Parts: sequence; C-alpha cells; structure tokens
Amino acid sequence: MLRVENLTVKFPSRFGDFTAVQDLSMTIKPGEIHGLVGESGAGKSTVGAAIIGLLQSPGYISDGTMMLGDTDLRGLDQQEAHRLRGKRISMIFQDPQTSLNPLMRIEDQLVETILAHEDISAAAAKSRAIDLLEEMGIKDAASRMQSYPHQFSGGMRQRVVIALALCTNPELIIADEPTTALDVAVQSQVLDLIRRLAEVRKVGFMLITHDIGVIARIADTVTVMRHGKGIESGPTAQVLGNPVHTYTKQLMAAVPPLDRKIDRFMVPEKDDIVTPSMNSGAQAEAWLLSGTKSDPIGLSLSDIDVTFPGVRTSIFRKPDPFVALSEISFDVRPGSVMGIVGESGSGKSTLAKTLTGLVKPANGTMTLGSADLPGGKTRARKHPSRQLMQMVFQDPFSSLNSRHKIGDILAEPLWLYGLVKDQKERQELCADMLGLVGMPPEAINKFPHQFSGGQRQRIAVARALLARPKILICDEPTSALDVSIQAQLLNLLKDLQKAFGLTVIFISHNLSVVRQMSDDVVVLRNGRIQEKGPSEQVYEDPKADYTKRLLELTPTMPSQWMS
Amino acid sequence: ESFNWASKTDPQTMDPHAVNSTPVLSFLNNIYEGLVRRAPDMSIEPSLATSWEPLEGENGWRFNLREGVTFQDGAAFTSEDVMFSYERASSEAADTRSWFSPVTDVRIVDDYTIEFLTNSPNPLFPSSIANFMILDSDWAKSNDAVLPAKDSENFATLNVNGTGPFTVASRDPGVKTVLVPHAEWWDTPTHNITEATFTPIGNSATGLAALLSGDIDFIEPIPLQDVEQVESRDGFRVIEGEETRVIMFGFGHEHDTLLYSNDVTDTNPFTDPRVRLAAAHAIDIASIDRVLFRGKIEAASQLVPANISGYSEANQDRPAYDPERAKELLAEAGYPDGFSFGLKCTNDRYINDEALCRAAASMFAAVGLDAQLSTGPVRDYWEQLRADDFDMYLLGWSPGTFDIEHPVRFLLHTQDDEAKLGSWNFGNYSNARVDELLPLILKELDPAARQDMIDELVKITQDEVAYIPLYTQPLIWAVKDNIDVTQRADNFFMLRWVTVN
Amino acid sequence: MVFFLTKRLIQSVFVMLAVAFLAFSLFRYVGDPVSQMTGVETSVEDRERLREDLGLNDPFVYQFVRFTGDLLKGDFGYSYRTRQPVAEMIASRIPATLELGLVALMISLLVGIPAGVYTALRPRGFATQTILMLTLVGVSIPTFVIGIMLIFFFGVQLGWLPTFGRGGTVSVGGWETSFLTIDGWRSLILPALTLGVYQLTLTMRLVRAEMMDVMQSDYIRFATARGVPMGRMYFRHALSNTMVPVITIIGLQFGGVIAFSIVTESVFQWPGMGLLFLESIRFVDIPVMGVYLVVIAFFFVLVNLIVDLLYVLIDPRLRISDVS
Amino acid sequence: MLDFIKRHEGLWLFTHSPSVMIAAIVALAILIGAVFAPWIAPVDPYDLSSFSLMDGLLPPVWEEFGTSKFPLGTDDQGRDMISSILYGARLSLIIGVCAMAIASILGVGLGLAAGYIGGRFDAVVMRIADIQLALPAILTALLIDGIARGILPPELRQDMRVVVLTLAIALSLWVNFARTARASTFVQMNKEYVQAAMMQGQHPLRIMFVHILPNILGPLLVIMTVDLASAILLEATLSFLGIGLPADSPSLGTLIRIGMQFLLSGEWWILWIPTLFLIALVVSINVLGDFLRDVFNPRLR
Ligand SMILES: Nc1ncnc2c1ncn2[C@@H]1O[C@H](COP(=O)(O)OP(=O)(O)OP(=O)(O)O)[C@@H](O)[C@H]1O
Ligand SMILES: Nc1ncnc2c1ncn2[C@@H]1O[C@H](COP(=O)(O)OP(=O)(O)OP(=O)(O)O)[C@@H](O)[C@H]1O
Ligand SMILES: [Mg+2]
Ligand SMILES: [Mg+2]
Repeated sequence: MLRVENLTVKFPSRFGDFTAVQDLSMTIKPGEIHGLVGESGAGKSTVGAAIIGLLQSPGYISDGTMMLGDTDLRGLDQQEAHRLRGKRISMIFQDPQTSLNPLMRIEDQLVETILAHEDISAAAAKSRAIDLLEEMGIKDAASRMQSYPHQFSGGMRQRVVIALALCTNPELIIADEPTTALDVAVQSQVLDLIRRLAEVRKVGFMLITHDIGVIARIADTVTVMRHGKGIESGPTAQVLGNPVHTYTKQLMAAVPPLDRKIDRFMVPEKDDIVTPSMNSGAQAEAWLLSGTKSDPIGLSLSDIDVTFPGVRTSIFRKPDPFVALSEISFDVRPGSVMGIVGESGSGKSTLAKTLTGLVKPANGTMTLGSADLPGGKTRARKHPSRQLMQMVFQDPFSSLNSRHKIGDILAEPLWLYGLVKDQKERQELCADMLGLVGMPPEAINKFPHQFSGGQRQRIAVARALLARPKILICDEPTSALDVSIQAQLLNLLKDLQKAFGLTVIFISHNLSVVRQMSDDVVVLRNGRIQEKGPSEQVYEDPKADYTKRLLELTPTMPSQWMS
Repeated sequence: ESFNWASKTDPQTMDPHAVNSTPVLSFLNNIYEGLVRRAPDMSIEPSLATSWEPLEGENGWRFNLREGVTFQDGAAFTSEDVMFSYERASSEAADTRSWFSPVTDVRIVDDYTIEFLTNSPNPLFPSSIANFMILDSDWAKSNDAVLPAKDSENFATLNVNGTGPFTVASRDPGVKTVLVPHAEWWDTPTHNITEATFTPIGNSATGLAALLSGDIDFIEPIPLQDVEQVESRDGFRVIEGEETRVIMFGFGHEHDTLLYSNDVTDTNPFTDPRVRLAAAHAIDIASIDRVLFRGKIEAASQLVPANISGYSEANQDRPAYDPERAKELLAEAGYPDGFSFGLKCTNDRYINDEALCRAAASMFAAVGLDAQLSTGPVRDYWEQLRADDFDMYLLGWSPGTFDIEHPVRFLLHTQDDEAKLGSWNFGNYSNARVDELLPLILKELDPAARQDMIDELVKITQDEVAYIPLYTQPLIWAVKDNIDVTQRADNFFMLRWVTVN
Repeated sequence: MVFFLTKRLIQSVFVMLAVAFLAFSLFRYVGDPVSQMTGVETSVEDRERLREDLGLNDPFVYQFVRFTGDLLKGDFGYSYRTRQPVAEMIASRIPATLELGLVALMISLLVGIPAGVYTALRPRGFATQTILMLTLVGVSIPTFVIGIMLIFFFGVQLGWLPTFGRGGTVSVGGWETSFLTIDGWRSLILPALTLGVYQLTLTMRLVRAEMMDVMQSDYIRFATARGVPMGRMYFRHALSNTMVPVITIIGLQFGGVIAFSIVTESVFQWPGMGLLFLESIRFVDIPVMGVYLVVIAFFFVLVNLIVDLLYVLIDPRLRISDVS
Repeated sequence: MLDFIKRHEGLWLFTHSPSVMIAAIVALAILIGAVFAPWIAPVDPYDLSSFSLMDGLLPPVWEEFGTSKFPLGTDDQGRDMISSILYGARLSLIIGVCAMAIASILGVGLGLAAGYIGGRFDAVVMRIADIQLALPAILTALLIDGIARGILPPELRQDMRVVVLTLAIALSLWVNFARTARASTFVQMNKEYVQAAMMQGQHPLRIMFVHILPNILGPLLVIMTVDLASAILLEATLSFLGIGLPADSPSLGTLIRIGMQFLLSGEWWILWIPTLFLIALVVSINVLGDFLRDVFNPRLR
C-alpha cells in the first residue's frame, strides 16, 4: 500500500544542504504496523512528515518515490495534497496535551474533520463521531464530546487524537511517538488500541518511536534508522532478535533490561561521543578523594508531608491544599544508591526539591548523617548541606545557564563554597574534572549550546562533583537522552559512585533503569510510598499491587532477544 | 443668513460680571449692552443711555436711559436694572469690581435716569464703563443669579438675558455656541444674520484649514505667516489692523540683584538707565517686523499706540537700533563685556511672543547682553511676575479705558495696594513726579493742559527707559470674501456689523 | 471564575484609589488656579479671599480627604474656569471621546487583524513586506503630523471631509452620538483614522506575531495533518487562539488610545475629554484635571475588567467552575 | 570573516537583509551627527549671538533665494537648519536614550525582582504598573512637571526641563520593561539552572543579575529599541502639546512644533526637513528593533 523508495530529504541552510534522510526505502501493507526506530535526530519524524507532505520549511524532498496505492505522493500539488491529508493519510503527534485545539469542543473538532472530507450531513458526522469515540473506549461519548480538551485526561486525549486521525478511515496513519508522553498504564492501553485498529480496520500504521520496548511489543515490521539512513529493515523478531548490523546490535545492548540487573552496559561505539577515559581525570580524582574527610553519610526522612496551596476559587473559603507528598519515611544507607520510581506526577521531583531545600515540608523531619536538616527557606544559605548534597537535573538543556561558559558554570561551586580560592587553579581543576566525566578539557571555553544532551549531562555531573558532595541526587538524569547515551551516563554514574563512595538518590520513572542503578528502591504513587525495600527483592517479588502492575505493563523485549 | 465663526478660546462664562477678560467681554457684547458703547472707531456712543452729563456741584455723572428697551425675555429695561447690575458688578464676587473703584454711590432719579457719584471729578468715567453690561434684575433674582458665580456655576453662567442684538440659542461650553437675533432689539439691525455659530478652535493650523475648507466664514486671529496664503486663495480676505495692545519689555527696577545671572550676582545693572537704554538700542524692530511679523507691526514709542487718547505726539521717537551705541552705553555703565540675565516670556499669550523673545535674546546677545530665556504658558506667568521672579520680562498692555491714563495707572505708578495703583507694575518702576502727575491727569478736564502733563510724564518714562515699548500688536482677521465685518481696535468682534453677501 | 473576577474588582478599586490620590496630590502643584480665575484687575486681597474660599490654604491632607469624599458622594466639584459642575462637563464630553476611540479601535481591529493574519500566512510575499514597511513608517510619524496632513489633504485640498469638530450629532437618551448622521460619520473619518493608524499597526504586528507562533503549534500541525480546510484552520483554529494575547494588549492599549486622543482631539478640535483636559491644563483647572484622571483610570479599569471577562468567554480553560 | 558571519546567526541575517543594513547606516549616521554636532554643525543654536534674525526664513540652497551658507535654509530666527537638526537629534537622542535607560533599569529591576520573589511583592509591583498604565504618558509628564515645579527652586526649573521630560517619558515606559522582565523571569524560574543555583545557596541578587538577567536580555533588547523610538516620538508629541521643551532648546520635537507654524506659509523646509529627519530616525530604529525581534525569536521568521 505505501511504498517508499530511495527517499532523500534535505534541509538547505547557510552552511549548505543538510541531508536529514538519505536513500530510505520501506513498504507498509494494510493492517501492518511498521516501526521506525532510531535515536534522536536520526530522521524518523522527517520521514513521517515527508510522507504526509508537512515537511517544515525549508526542507524538501530531493529524491525518491512515494506511492500510496496508485497515487504518487510527490506528484500532488498543494491542494490535492491537502485533500489527501486526513482522507487517506493521517498523523498522530507525540503530545496529546498540545495536539488538540484548546478552544474548541471535541465534537466540533471531530465533526469538522469528517465534514472536510466527506459529503454527509452534520448530524451524520456527529453520530459517526460518537461511534468512533466509543470504539476508542470513551464511555458516554455523546455527552463527553461536548467537553473541551482540558477536561480530558492525557490518555483520553490521546484516544481522541487517534479518533480524529481515524475518523475518515484513512489507509495509513503515521504515529510519531504516540505514547512517549503517557504513563505506562495508559501507554499500554493506547498500544492495544492501535494493535486492534490495525487488525480490525486494516489500517496501516507507521509507528515512530525511540522506545525499542514499544516496537517489540506491537510492531510487525521494523526499520532501524541512523543518521538519516535505513540501517536494517524486516520483521521485528528478525531485526531485533537477530540483528545483523553492528549498530543494531549495539543499540540492543544499550537497552536496560527490566528482568535482571547487569553490571555495566555495553556501550555502542559512537563516533561523536568520547568514551569516558578514567585516566585523564587523575588530578580531579585525587582532589575529590582528598576531600573525603569522613565516611559516606546517609539520609533519612520521617513522615514528610508536602502540600501546595490549592487554587483559590472563592474569597470566602480557603482552598483545600494539594497534597504532593504524604507520610514519606525512608532511610538511605551511607554509600548506597536509593532508587525512587513512580509515574509522572507521583511526587518524585517534589521529593528531590524537599531534600534540596527548594520546597518546605509541611510536616516531618529530615536528617543528614546525624544532623537535622531544616526544610525550605529555614535552611540557611550557608548551611553545610548545601555543599554536601548536590543534584543532577532531568533536562540537560535547561540545567546549564546558556549564557555562561562551561568553565564558569563548573567553577561556581568551587568559588561559592570556598573550596579553591585561586582562579587559575579553579580553571585547571574544572578542566581536569571534565576529563573525569569523559569530556575534552577544552570544553571549558565553550557555551552549553555547543554540546549535545549527553555531553551537557556529563557537565552537570561534573558541576555536582566539584562541590565535593557526599550525597548526589539525580532527578531523571537520563530521561531526555537516547538509550546509548543513557547507557554511557549510567555507567559513569555507577563508576563515580563506587570510586568516591557517594550516597546517591536516583529518581526515574523508568523501572528498568532504576533496577540497574539502585541498591534499595522506593515506589511512589500519588505522593505515597507503595513499597520500599532492597531493589532486587522488590523487582523479583513485588508485594504491592501497584508495583506488580507497573512491572507487568512496562513494554519489554523478550529476554531471548538480548544477548 | 447663517454665519460660522471661530476664535482661539471659548468664553469661559456667559455671566457678564464674572470674568473680566477679552474673550468673554467681546462675546457678551453681542448679547448684553452697557449704558454706552463703542463705535467702530472706538469712540463712545449712546447705547442704553441716550445721553449723559457731569453732575453739577458734585463729582459724578447722570445717565438718561433709553425708553422702550426690552430684554430678550420680554421684560422692560429701567433704572432698576442698572442699579441692580451695578450692585452685582461691583460686588465682591464680581471680577469687574475694580471698574467701580471711583464710584461712591449710585442714585436712581426716576425710571429712566440714574446718577453715578465718584470720589473726584472723573471725565473718563463714561468711557470706562463701556463694558459694564446690564442684566435684568427680575430675571437674575428669580433664577438665583443675584451674584456672579465664583466657584460654582449658576443660572447666568450658561443662560443669558440681555438687551443686545443677539441671544443664545444653544450653548455647549468649549464646543459651540449658537446665537440668534433678538427680534425686539431697540436699534435697527445692520447685519443680516439669522443664526451665528461660534466654535473655539485652539490649534491655529486646524482653524485655518477650517476656514479654507469653507467650514467656517470667519476666524480670528490667524498666524501672520499664513496671511499670504489666505489672501492668495480665491474667496478669502485678510483684514489687518492695529490692536491697541503695545508689547514691551519690563525691568526689575527695584531688585537689588539679578536672579538669573551667571556673572553679575551682587548688583542689578538694570537699575542703571544707561543699561536699560542699551537694551533698547539693541532691539532691531525693523528685522522683527520683516521676518517675524511679515511687515505687519507698527513700532511703539510709548505704552499706548497713536490712536489712543492722550498719546504723546511730542514723544513719538523710540531708541534707534544701534548696537554700537548699546555697547558704548554698557561700557559707560561699567559692563564693557556685558552680563547675563534672565528673560521671562509667555509662549501662548501674544502673537509670536516666543519667537519675539528668542529673536530679542539673540539681538541682546549681539551687544553682550546674554539673555537666559525662559518661556512658558501664561497659566502661571503672572504668578511668577507677581513673585518678582524675573530680571526682564515681556508684557503686552491694552488700555481698557482707551486712554493713556490706563497704563500709567497700572504700569507706571508706584505699586500701591491700598489705592489699587501700579498693580501690574511688576518691576515697581517708581518716579515721584509720575505719581504726582497721575491724579492730576485723571482730574483735568481741559484737554490741552491734560496733554501737557501727559507729555511731561511720557518724556520722563522715556528718558528713564521705564519699559522698552516694542510695537503695537497687529490684528489679523480672515474672512470669506462674501462677508463684511468691521474690525475694532480692541479686537472685539461685533456680530451686528457682519453682513453675509 | 467568580473569584477571579472578584479579585480583579478589588484590585481595580485599589488602582482607582491610588489614581485619585495621584490626581489630587500632584495636581496641587500645577500652576495657581487663583490667577486663572481672576481677571487682569483683581486686587491682591480679592485673590487671597478667593484662595481662602476655595480651601486652597487648608492643609494638604485635609484637602485630599475632602476631595475623595466629594468624589465618592458623586460631587466632582466645579470647574475653576467655567464654574460648571465638572461631572456635567466631563459627562458631556465622554460620548465624543468614546465614539472616537471606538471607531479608531474598530479601524485598528478590522484592518489590523486581517492584515496581521495575511502577513503571518505569507511572511515572504511582496505584499507582506510592503505592508510591514508601510506600517513601520506609520508608527514612526508623530500622530499630530498625520492629523494635520489628513486635514490639509482631505479637508482643504480635496474638500471632501470636514476639517474639525463632530459635525451633526443626535442625542439619544442624553448621549450625543455621531453615529446616526452622515455628517457625523464624515466628521469622524479623519480623526478616527489619525488615532487608528498607530493602533492599527500595533494590532497588526501583534496578530502577526501571535499568528506565526500559533501556526507552529502542534494543534495546527495536527489540524493540517487531518485535512481541515485552510480557511477554517486559519480563522477558526489559529486566529481564535491568538485572541487571548491580542485582547490583553488591546485592553492595555486603551491607555494609549486615550493618551493619543488628547493629541488627536487637539488637532481636530474634537470636543472630547482630551480637548477638555488640554484646555484645563492651559487654565490650571485643577478640578477638571483631577476628575479627568480619575475618569480615565475608571475607563481603563473597566476595559480591563471586560478583557478579563472576555478571557473567560474565549478560553474554556478559565471557566474553572465546570472543571470536574 | 565570512565564516564568522556564517556562524553568528544574527550577523548572517544582518548581512542578508538590505533594509536592515540601510536602517543601521541611517541610524548610525544620525547618531554620529548627533554625537559630534558641536564639532560638525556650522552654527551653535545655543549661542544666540551666532545667528541673526536678518538671516531668517532663507530657503534651502536649491530653491530660489537659497544661499550656500545655509544649505538647508534657516528658520524664522535665522538659525541654520542643519545645525538645528543636528543639535535637535542630539537632544532627542539624549532624552530618548536616557529615558529608555532609566525605564529599563527601573523596569527590569522591578520586573526581575517581582518575578523572582513573587507573592506579595510581585502583586504590589504589578498593581503599581497597573496604575502607571492607567495614566497616559502625557498625564505622567504633567504630573512630573508639577512635582518638579513644586520642589525645584525657580532658577533651576528651566535647566531641569530636559531632566523632567526625560523622567516623565521614562516613567511612562518602565511598565513595558517590568512586564516583559517579569514574564521572562517566570519562564526562567522554572529552568533548572535557576533551581540549581538556588539549591547551591547562591545569593538571590547573584541569581537574579548574573544568572537570570543574561537569559532574558533578548526580549528586553527588542523592547529597548522599540521604546527608544517611542520615547523620541513622545518627546515630539509632548513638545507639540506645549508641555515639552522650550523653543530655544532645539529637539526634533520642538523643531517640528515650530515648523508647524509654517505649514502653509511657503517655508516648507522649516517643518519638513526636521520631520523627515525624525521619521528617518524612528523608522530606522524600528527596523532594527524588528530585526532584533526576528533574531531573538527565530520561530517567527
Ligand atoms: N525544520 C528543520 N530545519 C533544519 N533541520 C531540520 C529541521 N527539522 C529537522 N531537521 C534536522 O533533521 C534531522 C532529523 O530530524 P528528525 O526530527 O526527523 O529526527 P527524529 O529522528 O524524529 O528525532 P527525535 O527522536 O528527536 O524526534 C535532525 O538532525 C534535525 O536537526
Ligand atoms: N509548585 C507547585 N505548586 C502546586 N503543585 C505542584 C507544585 N509542584 C508540583 N506540584 C504538583 O505535585 C505533584 C507532584 O509533582 P512532581 O513534579 O513531584 O512529580 P514527578 O513525580 O516529578 O513527575 P514527573 O515525572 O512528571 O517529573 C504533581 O501533581 C504536581 O502538579
Ligand atoms: Mg521526532
Ligand atoms: Mg519530575
């Protein structure tokens, strides 16, 4: 049905043409789910956009053929292409929060789409829309349809988006990361829905994702992309279970398994990232070790509650506070890694902020080592914990001040805590520390935007280490990174933790990652602890229902595919 | 015929006794009338009084009133109304009070005769009350307007009831006022207006545009530089005349030091008549006339123009433009390099006032007098002058009584609050002989003897350079060709002299 | 939602009070009313007496309390210049200014929004570049120059339109409107254009920027991907989403409209509040100036309350009451 | 060089848009003319003895009666137009730049602090901004003028007019800066680098000015240019309404105000030359502002 041959897409720029997709070929048959995997920037989205004719300017298709049935997609003019969109090809985007027009009712958006392509009455379109929503699993569709998008939850919104893509019975749906923004539970439902639609309606899907687990779970066939080129293509089991190409093999090796703990990740050889070389950071290492005056320290929380003021809706009534964390108690053993897992909104970041003093707990006490740790603003700016506890943030793009040089960013803790007084010494130490985290020392004269996400995350780690911390809090440090880079960073963190005896609190929503990293684990949900314990015990023999369900629904690869 | 005219400001009130200012009095002269009125040549002619004569054996005047005059609401006019209007106009609430400062008493003789007693012989009294407007006593009483409104409005602020040729049909203050003829007017109308609409237009460019586009028939004043433009267009005419207003510079005669000087701070050079004369010699009236006023002004030698009674023919020379002489005089006075001082001017009061002062400053600079010019709106100008906050200042004076005694009384006599003399003599020019002459001039009935005294007085003030009289301000009216109007030197615009052809 | 509005209402009252205080306290320093109220020949004692009668010699605080008290009682005092009640004077000028502002705003919206949409959709077209350049010149010419040029071109040279004033007005229930006569409309064109040009440019540029932003958003891409007709997409999807920032700015620009209406009214002798205000400045008519400030602040606050209401109308996310 | 330009987005865009380059050249030329006016202007309009009424109303050199002594003619006072304009641009720019500088320092300071501190402080600052917004610039100018009158000794008043006018314009412009700075600060507050700095226990002032400020400069720069243009226009408007500068201080506004008197009288150059000059200045500043906007918001291109 869809046949793409030798597709080449270029983005002209003042530096010359940039080839985003090169010589890509693939076919998708009716009812087939074709997965497109590859790391960020591989060109996956560009392929999807090229097929549906929505390439961002100044991109253009320089070569290749794209046939949908008998229609030559490249031969269409603007209007024909627009008429075809929605009618024969539809698209689903990543974020259901932003894919729907917030100012229009669901009904209007559905009906307008149906009427745009079909010559039927508005009433007929409406009843079609109701049927469709019900098919998507939305109960009471007729009345729910009157709502605005903000009145739906994320999962339901993605169902509506799928309904919108489906409402004119297209032959092909391009789904660009349709579940990335969703919880595992919701993700699983949406994936089931896609599977069912492919089977029942015989719609062809092109499923773009970087999550190999998702591909493994529902794709019939798969294409692996890298640098705009198709590396390997074929039935899923064959490509992923028995990869031929080295890149595919490396990619598979970098995926953290859920069902066991491995010691180190196999790291794919990538040309653009320097592998961490522990020998170049000798001076920094020595400096860090010399600062270890005492043994690792632990951290404990007891009965921590955190509330946020609710939204005020009346002058007369005080709003109910929003409880973000409730009755949180756990101990982090000195020198161990405590993993914290939970879905989005479960309070993981709030917990990190409470520890670092950005948020004040309503109740409960925290102790650092043996000393009391005051919360929120009551913690003085000069409190020793400010230095002892450092954090690595989730988003490498915003955690470094883009207007400051790397050198200045790194030197800040040294200067702030008075660790190194001499300016030149500071710069030298910073440069060496970059070596320790596997970065070239010249980086200190560059600005953050000159680095990739993985490199910035290393810089963030270096910044944290330069404060000579005892405790390192990592709030989803890899969630913005590709699997291969994630693997490198996780290896780095493991090495550093061992080398310097750090106590680490590792936060992630990714169960597999947490399993690889942590000694103990806490499972959070809606601000409450569902389960805590040594991590192998929790993963092998979960006690709480919630943990069980999470483990079940997380898409994984059959273990025999992993070497 | 309907007629539309415009001027810069709207009369603030319709009450003839509330505000003593040209826009108000000029406008209300179309509606209210006094015992006497002025003819186009400014001479006094009978109005509500048919004749008047000095009282015998007493100081004062008897007025014989016109019979058969009716107010615009139909009420008859009698001496009662004059009496009432006198009381009203001389009350504390009235702004016209000072007109009656010589009056000691008023007596009703009969319905059509009334006598005004004055504290001394007062030959000028009848002409000094040409703007004393009479309103109907019953109307005022029944409408609660017995006194002029001072800090609030009353019925007379917006409504009128005069004996004059026109009455107000509608009024929207600041926007427009419509007048219609008073059918029962005692005099024979010479105009052919059926409805006259007045609009204040503050921006002169807009006003000119309104005239040129035909939206209005008459506007006053128009900027001098636009006279040519208006005249060159078909269908428009400019009527030029000389106002009675003389523009002059005044000095801080009694100041001990200069306020705004960068160099001379311990003394006031302007107390030296030579310095004042030097300043007078520095002014090039001819260039000012040519460039700033496009040849439309008349140089002035004294505080009144030639057409005003009492004008001193004997002293009609003014100091010539002579920068060299000016420098000599300054050197003689001990300022060979000149000095700096502050010059205060308005920028919205007189025609081209700001440009004049800037030009004068540049002329002063040429002889070494470095004028620190400060111009501002008239809104707080008088206050500054009253507070003696100047070294030299600009002033324009129009003699309210059309006699030279008026500026002498206000500008030349030593300041005397009791006697209400010299009240606008901001620099307090003071000369004993001048002070002595003023009462004599006021009393003297023999014209020749009076003129002699005036000549003496003018000579003194010229010799001492009490002020530097510059020129008589021009009157520039612009009308459509098909309109006949009569221009009067006091810049009053009389609808009864308008004909639309 | 009710709370949101109540909160804004309370804030508005606060703004009003502050403005009243400013209006009063600062205008106390501008010039001297007594010298304006009296003529040339008034004596010093008379001036002093008047000063006393007006309460200008009372202590500052006392004068302010009296001022606000009077305001609250609806007694806005009397003009020093015309001796009329200020409330009446201002009230009689409000229609002129509001109608002028309204038409100017309409011009700015009716031309500015489509122009903004057009230039956003064809960012590289020749017409777009021309419009952008022209509007740039438009905002760079002082309003008063534009006004005078329009008068001389359309009023004097071509003689098509009146040069000043409001022309024929009809009173509808005490509201003097120009909207009901041809003459009134003819008189409105030039001043409204003068006042509107600047606002038009701002509106256009704002709509353009927002539109270009929105056109990049996911829901527009999604709407394109499912083939929603172009016209519907531009106007129903994109434009409505630009409206929230646009009306915010329009609400804020109200201050600008009022400020520049002072200039426009003075150029066109438009009998509105701005002209009255300028006149009262010239005559140091403190009561009128003070009340003008308060009235302007009131309109500003009102317009912004309306803007708040419009948010709620436009954006369902703000209708908190029906969120489950 | 070429490589350097290519790498710097802004520069590259700059060299590829002729209108922006022209605007920059015009603005720069005016700026140089204004800064060096005392050295390049033939006549000093502040030195009253350097010109004479007798030279008044001379037309530009290409018109009949024009003389090469006054290439662009003279005004009604005999002042050389070129000199008046150069000095006028100087004064207008001084006022504009100072007003903009005061407004930006005040506005950015308050906006940044409001965004950073939030809560009650933020509410108070924003309410003050509301009050300011409710008072049009002209009113603000009058208020400031009034205060100055009340507190300054008379001999200073004249000299202080420029200061008063600058303050008035600055006060009516600061809200823009405050609002933008506040909104941008809010955005930055959610960025993790700010949280990192807070967590490290850095001083709030350092976080505000060293960390956040450089990151919000982009939109502020745009406002600065746009506001510079409006400050210059505002000065002209206030001068037109007679509440700006006195006529003997030649700013572009007062020159135009004086020129208005000659709109119809045939001496067109007195009005039009300064007007065209003002328009050229403001247009080029606005073009540059637009350009900056594009550079800082690439999505809008
Ligand atoms: N509008 C554009 N202009 C210039 N280059 C672009 C544009 N869009 C994409 N590219 C480039 O094309 C390449 C492929 O991008 P694409 O978005 O297809 O990657 P992707 O595989 O979808 O990555 P991700 O997983 O991050 O979404 C990238 O290097 C990107 O920089
Ligand atoms: N400042 C705040 N004010 C009000 N509510 C807040 C605030 N910060 C967080 N919350 C709420 O607290 C809950 C927990 O948020 P938190 O950011 O800790 O979640 P998370 O587990 O880190 O989620 P994610 O995986 O998306 O980062 C969420 O419902 C969030 O909306
Ligand atoms: Mg993508
Ligand atoms: Mg989080």
